[in-house]
Amino acid sequence: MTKRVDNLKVVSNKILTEDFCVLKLESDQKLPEFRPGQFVQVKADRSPGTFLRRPISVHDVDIENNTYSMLIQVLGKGTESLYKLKPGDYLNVLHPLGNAFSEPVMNGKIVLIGGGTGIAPLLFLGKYLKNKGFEIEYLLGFRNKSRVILVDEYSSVGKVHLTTEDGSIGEKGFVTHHSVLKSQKISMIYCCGPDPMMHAVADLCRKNSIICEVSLENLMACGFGICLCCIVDTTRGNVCTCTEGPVFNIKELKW
Amino acid sequence: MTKRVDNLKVVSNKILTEDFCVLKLESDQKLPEFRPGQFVQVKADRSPGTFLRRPISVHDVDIENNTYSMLIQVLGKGTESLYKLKPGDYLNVLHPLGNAFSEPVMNGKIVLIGGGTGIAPLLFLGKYLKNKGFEIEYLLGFRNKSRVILVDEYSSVGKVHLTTEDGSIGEKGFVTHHSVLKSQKISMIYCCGPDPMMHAVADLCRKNSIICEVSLENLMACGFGICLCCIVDTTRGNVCTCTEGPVFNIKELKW
Amino acid sequence: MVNLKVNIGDLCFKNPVLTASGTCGYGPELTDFFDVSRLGGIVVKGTTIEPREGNAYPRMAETPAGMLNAVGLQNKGIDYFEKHIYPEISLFDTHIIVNVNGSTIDDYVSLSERINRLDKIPAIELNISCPNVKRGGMIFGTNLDSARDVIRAVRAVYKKKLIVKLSPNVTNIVDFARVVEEEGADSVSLINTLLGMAVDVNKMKPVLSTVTGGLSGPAIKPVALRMVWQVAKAVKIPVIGMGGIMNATDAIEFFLAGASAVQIGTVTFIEPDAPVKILEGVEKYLSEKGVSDINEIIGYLIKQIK
Amino acid sequence: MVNLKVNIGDLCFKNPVLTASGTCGYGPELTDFFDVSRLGGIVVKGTTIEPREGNAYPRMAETPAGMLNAVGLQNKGIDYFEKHIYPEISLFDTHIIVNVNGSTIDDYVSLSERINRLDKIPAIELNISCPNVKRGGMIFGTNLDSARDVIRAVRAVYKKKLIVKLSPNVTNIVDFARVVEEEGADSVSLINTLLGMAVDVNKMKPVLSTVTGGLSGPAIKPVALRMVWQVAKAVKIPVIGMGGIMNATDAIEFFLAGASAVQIGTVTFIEPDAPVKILEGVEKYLSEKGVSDINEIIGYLIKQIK
Ligand SMILES: Cc1cc2nc3c(=O)[nH]c(=O)nc-3n(C[C@H](O)[C@H](O)[C@H](O)COP(=O)(O)OP(=O)(O)OC[C@H]3O[C@@H](n4cnc5c(N)ncnc54)[C@H](O)[C@@H]3O)c2cc1C
Ligand SMILES: Cc1cc2nc3c(=O)[nH]c(=O)nc-3n(C[C@H](O)[C@H](O)[C@H](O)COP(=O)(O)OP(=O)(O)OC[C@H]3O[C@@H](n4cnc5c(N)ncnc54)[C@H](O)[C@@H]3O)c2cc1C
Ligand SMILES: Cc1cc2nc3c(=O)[nH]c(=O)nc-3n(C[C@H](O)[C@H](O)[C@H](O)COP(=O)(O)O)c2cc1C
Ligand SMILES: Cc1cc2nc3c(=O)[nH]c(=O)nc-3n(C[C@H](O)[C@H](O)[C@H](O)COP(=O)(O)O)c2cc1C
Ligand code: FES
Ligand code: FES
Repeated sequence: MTKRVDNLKVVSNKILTEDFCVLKLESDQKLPEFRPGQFVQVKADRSPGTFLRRPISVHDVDIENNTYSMLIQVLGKGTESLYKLKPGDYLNVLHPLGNAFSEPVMNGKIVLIGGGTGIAPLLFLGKYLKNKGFEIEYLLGFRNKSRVILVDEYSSVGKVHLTTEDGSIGEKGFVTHHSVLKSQKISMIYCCGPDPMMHAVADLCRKNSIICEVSLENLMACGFGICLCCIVDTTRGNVCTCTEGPVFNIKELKW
Repeated sequence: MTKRVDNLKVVSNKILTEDFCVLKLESDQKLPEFRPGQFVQVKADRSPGTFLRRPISVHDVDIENNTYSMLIQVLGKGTESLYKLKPGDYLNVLHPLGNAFSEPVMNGKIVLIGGGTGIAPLLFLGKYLKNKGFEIEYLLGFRNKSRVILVDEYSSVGKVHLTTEDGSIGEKGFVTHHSVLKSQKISMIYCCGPDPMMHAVADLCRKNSIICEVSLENLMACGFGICLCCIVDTTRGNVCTCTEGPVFNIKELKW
Repeated sequence: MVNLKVNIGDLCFKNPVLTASGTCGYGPELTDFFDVSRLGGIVVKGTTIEPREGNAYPRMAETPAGMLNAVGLQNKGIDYFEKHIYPEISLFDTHIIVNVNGSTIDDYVSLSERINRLDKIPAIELNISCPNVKRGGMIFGTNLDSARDVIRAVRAVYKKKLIVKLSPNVTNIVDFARVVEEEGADSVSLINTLLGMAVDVNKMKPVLSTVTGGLSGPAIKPVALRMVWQVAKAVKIPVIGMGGIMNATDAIEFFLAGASAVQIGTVTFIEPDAPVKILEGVEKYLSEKGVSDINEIIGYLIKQIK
Repeated sequence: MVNLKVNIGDLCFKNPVLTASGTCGYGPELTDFFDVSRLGGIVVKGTTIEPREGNAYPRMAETPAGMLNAVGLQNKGIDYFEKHIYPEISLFDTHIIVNVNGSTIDDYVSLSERINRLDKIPAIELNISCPNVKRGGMIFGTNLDSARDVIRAVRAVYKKKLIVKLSPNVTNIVDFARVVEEEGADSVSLINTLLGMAVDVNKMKPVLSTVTGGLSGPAIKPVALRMVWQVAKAVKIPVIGMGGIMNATDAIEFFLAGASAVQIGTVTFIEPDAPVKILEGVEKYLSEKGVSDINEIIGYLIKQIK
């Protein structure tokens, strides 16, 4: 797929919480084809002091309307400026970037595990898999009830299980302790979230011989393979997360 | 007068031409008292890459409504971001800065000469002098007819004479060649405009023993006397334009 | 309550936030915006024996996240300072430090002797790093032997706290810091500005009258932090860090890297109350982190990385 | 029609806009965005004899108007380059220049010999300025004797155009440029990155795995321009300028200051088509100014200021 730079128009900016929002963007040219797991590099140029682009996952794609959306969590100045965008504003993006999640090869339960902003790519992935005839379930972890977002959206794609650190909704504790991971035979797990969560999920999968793909959020300068800053140590040596990833099978990772 | 930093709200932004606009700003605190000739330092923080504040003259003051206005000419990235401000936006300013024009001491004709964006401080000055009972006339120079702005506003304060470089309106040529400067006895000239214009006006005043004050637009970093970057060579040595000026009697200047 | 007191030898600063020379005037220029007596110290404008007019206009250029200046030590000289400025600023309840400059070693020595006599000045900052003068300044600060000579000569006559301010325009900043320590100075401050240049492509000429000038502001912060870290690892005297500090977070980066105090420079041009805002921010950070004494985080990275 | 051709000795570049090493991959990575054959040249990634994994993650930190990197010469080595990369990139209709690195003089020499045999590589850029490796790199570029030794050794075996890339982390850049010229190199390129550092105040540790890294981007442009100007005044061989060039205006500043060509670095991470946009902008500037040959403005400031 050819990568390119586009000026996208903000169709809507749905504020979810004081630090989460969903931006819907449209292009006046035909959008490139996106695969689940891919990301884009966004220019946060309304934020003085933001120099590099910011990597953001493709959260949802609407081919018919030539739009796609991003789930943004405000972390610093760049994401803050994205949070403040209004319909009609423009956003300069470099897309599409990265590899994609692979299709499940074995039969059995498929679980998509997400934590915090890591749930972003899993909506697109879930819809894609459902479309291909796979049945999926979500296991989403949040800090507490007030930080739970988008359950309705994800529920329309697959059953949603929740954990919160304080047990204010769903099961209490970390995702890896959720009963759904014990009750049934799981063949494949897709995971995106904070590093400790992905490590815990990877350990669990290794122990139980579950195929597992994780999506990494390494610091990136370019996003398309020319700076070599985003590397992760794999069985093949250091590779770029932005071109060989962000999705990796845990077998490859030297975690 | 105590200097301070304020967040002003944009009441209106009147677009005059493709590179000139008038911003009207209000404060939720009582504005400081401004004297004609003073300026403010504006933070153009919507413009990535603009590091320092930008000096802008006080163009007009409305004490009753607690507002003042700025006449902006787009020159580079900072002024461009000011041009794009919309009602409701906020602008961070440091004010009031600089000295002020002095009152005319002799009887006789008083002419306020401005060129391009240099006309900015002369509206406030004209209104102030008129209020004090002085009769003034304006001599405003522009490149050509399409660049002539705000004649109605200035006409309400004093008679307006125009020159354009191509003669498309008013007299053709530079301000110093305008007939009004020859016809009558002039006692005092106030001038603000491009350097060559101020030099020509100063020469003419020296030759004809006219008292003359000019307002300089030196490059400034701070605007309140701590960086020593904005100096001009005077009979007293190098002095700061931002504190000892921007208004100087030409007698002091070593031009 | 967080302890913010830091020491240079037996000279105690009530907190580690100072203004940087040439970016705060003499102090009174800032009193409209905040009470300068709240700061740990004020390092006043570069001072010379004789009055100086400085360089010709234009003296500054905006650059990406920074600025170039070519002021060139414009000041009214020590006589004027002593007579007209000193009486006023010695009333501030904070340490006043004079930034000492000269073209020759004799200049530095006579000025230091003069200032040694001023009761209310507990320290001088020996500026061997000004890039904007033809003679003296950076020439002393970029040659180890000259640096040693001038420091030694001043140390011999100046009895209070001697801080030496280094130029970043050198291959090995640690060598210079070691000379400062060896010659018995009490503290080293860094960095002065990086030598830079700007060109006006429309006029097809340099922006500055002097062609080159000193680069300051956030652009230079990574270089400043690196040098503070290198120097703090190498010498035992306290290090005063500066270069591009815009907010409390930046200041804390310097403390962690090894600075016992920081100086606030260019940001004051944009936010006149920045020094006091930074002071407040540092205090807030420490209490949020549960650190009761700033000295616990000074050089934290050095202890951590061996 | 404006002439954009510039020369390094008898090697003619169709225009003076090149990509900078380590910021453009090998060229093919950019073909989605523009036709790289339009550029004057492509300086490929830093290459070593043996394959290298580079430094541990994290390798980068954003800084005000710039970034720090600590890549550390990750590359697959000369064998892989010769077999898999060279055949593909030698098809580009532009000069391919290899950025040559090593830990020892022998490394540099053997690599240069190998590359001397590659027909479609008309020049190498000897990188004695990488700040991100423990051995070699900047150590050669910050010591005059070592610099001389490595340049002399490489010059003895490398018969095509030899460009030497200098480190800005030195007291006197002109001394190094003179050595480059004296040892018979054909051109000098500068600047490589400034040594810098960033600290994460929340984690209370350095951002980079290597603590320090190389600062690039617009933040360093004033320093780069100053050094290009100093060097261009001092040597007769052509100077290739780089450091923080973001747009055509920046590039023109370098030409006016004395650069015969420019390299486009960090900006390509943000705007992948920046090199070609800059080329177009330079051409536009020249025709608007009525300049028919780029060589007329190269070093214009040097002729103007005596
Ligand atoms: C492939 C990929 C996909 C991503 N998808 C999304 C997404 O869909 N939605 C979303 O909101 N975010 C996503 N992120 C993370 C997002 O890129 C960062 O949050 C963003 O760059 C932070 O920029 P900022 O200017 O707001 O924060 P900054 O001011 O740059 O940083 C604020 C703090 O966050 C830390 N930080 C910044 N970036 C990262 C990172 N990548 N990992 C860990 N810590 C970081 C910094 O060290 C700093 O402490 C993704 C990242 C990657 C690599
Ligand atoms: C006391 C004072 C009062 C002023 N009043 C007004 C006013 O009322 N309205 C108004 O529009 N402007 C006024 N100016 C000028 C205004 O400050 C500059 O136009 C502005 O700073 C340019 O910023 P920028 O980011 O748009 O341009 P930049 O991108 O910074 O510069 C664009 C180009 O303009 C040149 N330039 C920038 N500033 C100046 C300057 N001060 N003098 C000459 N050339 C300059 C630069 O060298 C550059 O070539 C005043 C300046 C001073 C000192
Ligand atoms: C306009 C200006 C004038 C300066 N004058 C002096 C001076 O007289 N003496 C001195 O030691 N440093 C001087 N400096 C350097 C600052 O004290 C400081 O070392 C430098 O600016 C880096 O800090 P900053 O990035 O926070 O500004 C000056 C800096 C600026 C910007
Ligand atoms: C991520 C990165 C990797 C780099 N790798 C190399 C390299 O391998 N060899 C080299 O000579 N310079 C390398 N450089 C330095 C650049 O070629 C250039 O000299 C420097 O970045 C300044 O230019 P810029 O500010 O335009 O990026 C690298 C720079 C960056 C940012
Ligand atoms: S972010 Fe540049 S190579 Fe991956
Ligand atoms: S602008 Fe700083 S002293 Fe005048």
